[in-house]
Amino acid sequence: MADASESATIPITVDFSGGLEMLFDNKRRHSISLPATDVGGKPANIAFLIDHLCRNLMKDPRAELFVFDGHIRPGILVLVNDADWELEGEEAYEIQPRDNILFVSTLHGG
Amino acid sequence: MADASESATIPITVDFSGGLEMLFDNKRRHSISLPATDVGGKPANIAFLIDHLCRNLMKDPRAELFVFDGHIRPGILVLVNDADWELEGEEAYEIQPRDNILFVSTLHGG
Amino acid sequence: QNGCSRQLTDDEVDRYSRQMIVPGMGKEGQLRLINSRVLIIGAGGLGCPAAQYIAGAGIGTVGIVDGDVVETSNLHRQVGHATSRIGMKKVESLITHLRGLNPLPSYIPYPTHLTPQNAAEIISQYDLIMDCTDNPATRYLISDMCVLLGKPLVSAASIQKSGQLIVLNCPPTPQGLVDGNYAPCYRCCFRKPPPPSSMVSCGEAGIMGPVVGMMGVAQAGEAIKILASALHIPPRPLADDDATPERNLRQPTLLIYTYDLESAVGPYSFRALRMGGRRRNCFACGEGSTLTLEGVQAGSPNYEQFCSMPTSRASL
Amino acid sequence: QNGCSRQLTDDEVDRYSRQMIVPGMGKEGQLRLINSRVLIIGAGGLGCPAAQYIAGAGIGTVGIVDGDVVETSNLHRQVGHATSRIGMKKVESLITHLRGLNPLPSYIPYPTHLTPQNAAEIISQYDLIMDCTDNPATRYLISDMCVLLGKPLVSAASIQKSGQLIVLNCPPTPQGLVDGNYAPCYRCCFRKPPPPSSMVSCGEAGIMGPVVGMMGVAQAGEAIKILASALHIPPRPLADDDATPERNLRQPTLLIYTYDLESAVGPYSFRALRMGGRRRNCFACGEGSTLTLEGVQAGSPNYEQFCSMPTSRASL
Ligand SMILES: [Zn+2]
Ligand SMILES: [Zn+2]
Repeated sequence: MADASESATIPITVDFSGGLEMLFDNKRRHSISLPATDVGGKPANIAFLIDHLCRNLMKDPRAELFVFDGHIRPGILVLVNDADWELEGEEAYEIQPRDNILFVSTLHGG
Repeated sequence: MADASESATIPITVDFSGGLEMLFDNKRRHSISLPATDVGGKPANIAFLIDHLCRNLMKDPRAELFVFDGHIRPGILVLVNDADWELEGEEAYEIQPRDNILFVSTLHGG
Repeated sequence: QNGCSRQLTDDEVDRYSRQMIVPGMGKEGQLRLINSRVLIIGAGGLGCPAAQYIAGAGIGTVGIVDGDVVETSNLHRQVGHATSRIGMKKVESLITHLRGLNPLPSYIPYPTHLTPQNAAEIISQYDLIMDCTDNPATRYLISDMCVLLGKPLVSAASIQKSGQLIVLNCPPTPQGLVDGNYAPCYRCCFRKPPPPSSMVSCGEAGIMGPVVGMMGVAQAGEAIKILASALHIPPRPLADDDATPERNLRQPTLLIYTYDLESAVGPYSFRALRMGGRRRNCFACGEGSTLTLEGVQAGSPNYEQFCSMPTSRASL
Repeated sequence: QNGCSRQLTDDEVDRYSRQMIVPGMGKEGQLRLINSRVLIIGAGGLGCPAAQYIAGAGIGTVGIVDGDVVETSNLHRQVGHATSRIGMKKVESLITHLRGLNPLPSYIPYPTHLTPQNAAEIISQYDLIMDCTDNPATRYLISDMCVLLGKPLVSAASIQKSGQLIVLNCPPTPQGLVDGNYAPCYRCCFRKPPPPSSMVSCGEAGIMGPVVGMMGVAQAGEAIKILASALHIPPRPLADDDATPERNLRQPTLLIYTYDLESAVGPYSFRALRMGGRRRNCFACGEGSTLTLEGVQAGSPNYEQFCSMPTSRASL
């Protein structure tokens, strides 16, 4: 039987917009249960979420359209409950239950 | 000292849109503390809220632009947490803490 | 209805290629647009921008209804007209502009106000109706005709710094059916008109051009998606079907837009309000409704009277 | 700047009366518009609808920059052009339409692409800049010039079924000031461009007309409110002022619009995202920035290189 702390998960919604939904089964909203901690036991943060999404949710082989050098690729904004992640601590932000995390691609057409 | 049940209040936000904000100090959003029960001790519902707004929040003498015959005037939609009040029981809906109640005037111009 | 068999001409491919390559549109969507007939009622602040994008997208037949003539005070917001066409019927002026933009559609002018007498004859000839009018009596008339004739309705309104938009009666359901999850009509959502004392026109209360412009463009966007994706065709006629893509048409969203002269676009600029479905006791579409085409033509209900109870005074 | 002393002409009153009576606008707001100079960079899917409402509202001087010519495939969304003007420079074509709508403003055509060499000369002559362009290199160039020349920037973008809008550098603050709550520039919000491999143009990826249309009209709405209410004039120059009406300009909202071909407008069609203020380490506006007009003109930074690192491949 698994240790409670190992199997605990955080319920969140993850949204994709500006074309990124194409990489995730063409669905704009995903309700997921995120492991509460990483393998080292540290609370799940955005960096961990990004890795988790690449491994478990992405349906498209073109991971380079979402991550670059182990980080979110340039030209993608990350929003924590509709606020720029810069206001929340960026990759280090620790995810809370019922958070909404939005990934939106910067557009340039006109 | 007042009885707890008499002085209890419910914190809610009340929004006005489509021109109705003109009757309420030109402010579109009001955070108010609504008495939890009416004088008879019944839980505060939307009918009670409308009466409360007329007595306490309206800055404009033209009450007939908001109420008519003791009810909300025709041509005003009432939304409970962004849903038409018809889905929630109309005047009888019992107000919950942190509810958002929106009054919006139906527009006809074009 | 679909006509997907014919090929697109080279001219059509050239002109519509940028929207045809959008995922979900394709040649099929474009052919559905080309085979569609849209009626725009009102050639003013909503109708002008709506018509530009309807014509641009290649809707095959575009009817436009308006009895007014172009005035100077229209031109800050009615961007399909021109100073040189002041005094001309609005439908002629707007069609002049649309033909310049895209000569391929058929444009049908109705230089008249919509009335209970002419409404059925006009509306029956179209697949989708856009309410771009400016008064409640005409709005209730249009909705009632859409219920009776089974037409989807894209309705918008705007005044001063506010706008509203909703898709109604889509997909259309026969009058009187209520045991199921059906789309509402205008009366289901807006049971009674406001008293005239609380109403003013854009002429009296004023209107910011981009506010009504946003609503008109949004109307075109809703009309184009409905026709391109055939959202107005029930998957199984008369069936009580809850297929996911339509749920939000059967319990539609009322979009409200609030423009603020003192601060930039923000969290409350747009709000999406959840409305109910068809109302059992709706006068027009509900159980046992007595509304008929013959009745409307003969003057029952009386729309003018319904929309003008007490005294008149400008205010909200 | 204000010029509130002169009277409005009868022609102006006649033409602008419907927006002048909107609460908060008035004669003062209208005179501010008439005395304003707006530069629209890009005469395409964003620039066409934006220009219609800018011209309609009576902005006194409207400059338009675009080096392209009108093509058939533009016309489904670029509603200020016409079939008879295919092959004409877009700025000439659009100004033809705008002059027909409203002959009162001065229209200044710049039938050229904006470049690091001509940008300062053009942008310096305007009060407010609208970014209606279609590529990241020009977007970073425009923002840098707006920082250096102290111009508010209304920026929008759109492709396929998505749109974005944000008001930047408003009110403008001198480069390098960071101890205070100042408005961000484009680089503060969008630090690095996406790799070219993840970018495509509207020509390659497609675009729905009403989507880019909504964004263009919304841009006009933001520009008009800024100029009519003088939101771009800091109340006390250089002061660290937190006056309420400006807060949401100094920490602006990024509006995102998502259009869905399969369902009607709904709760997620519009989202308002809170962005940060000026970034201390911003390359353009931050502490110790080395960006200068002379440097830009001499080729530093190299915008083309900045926006084109790895290989090119169409995808998102
Ligand atoms: Zn009904
Ligand atoms: Zn910056």
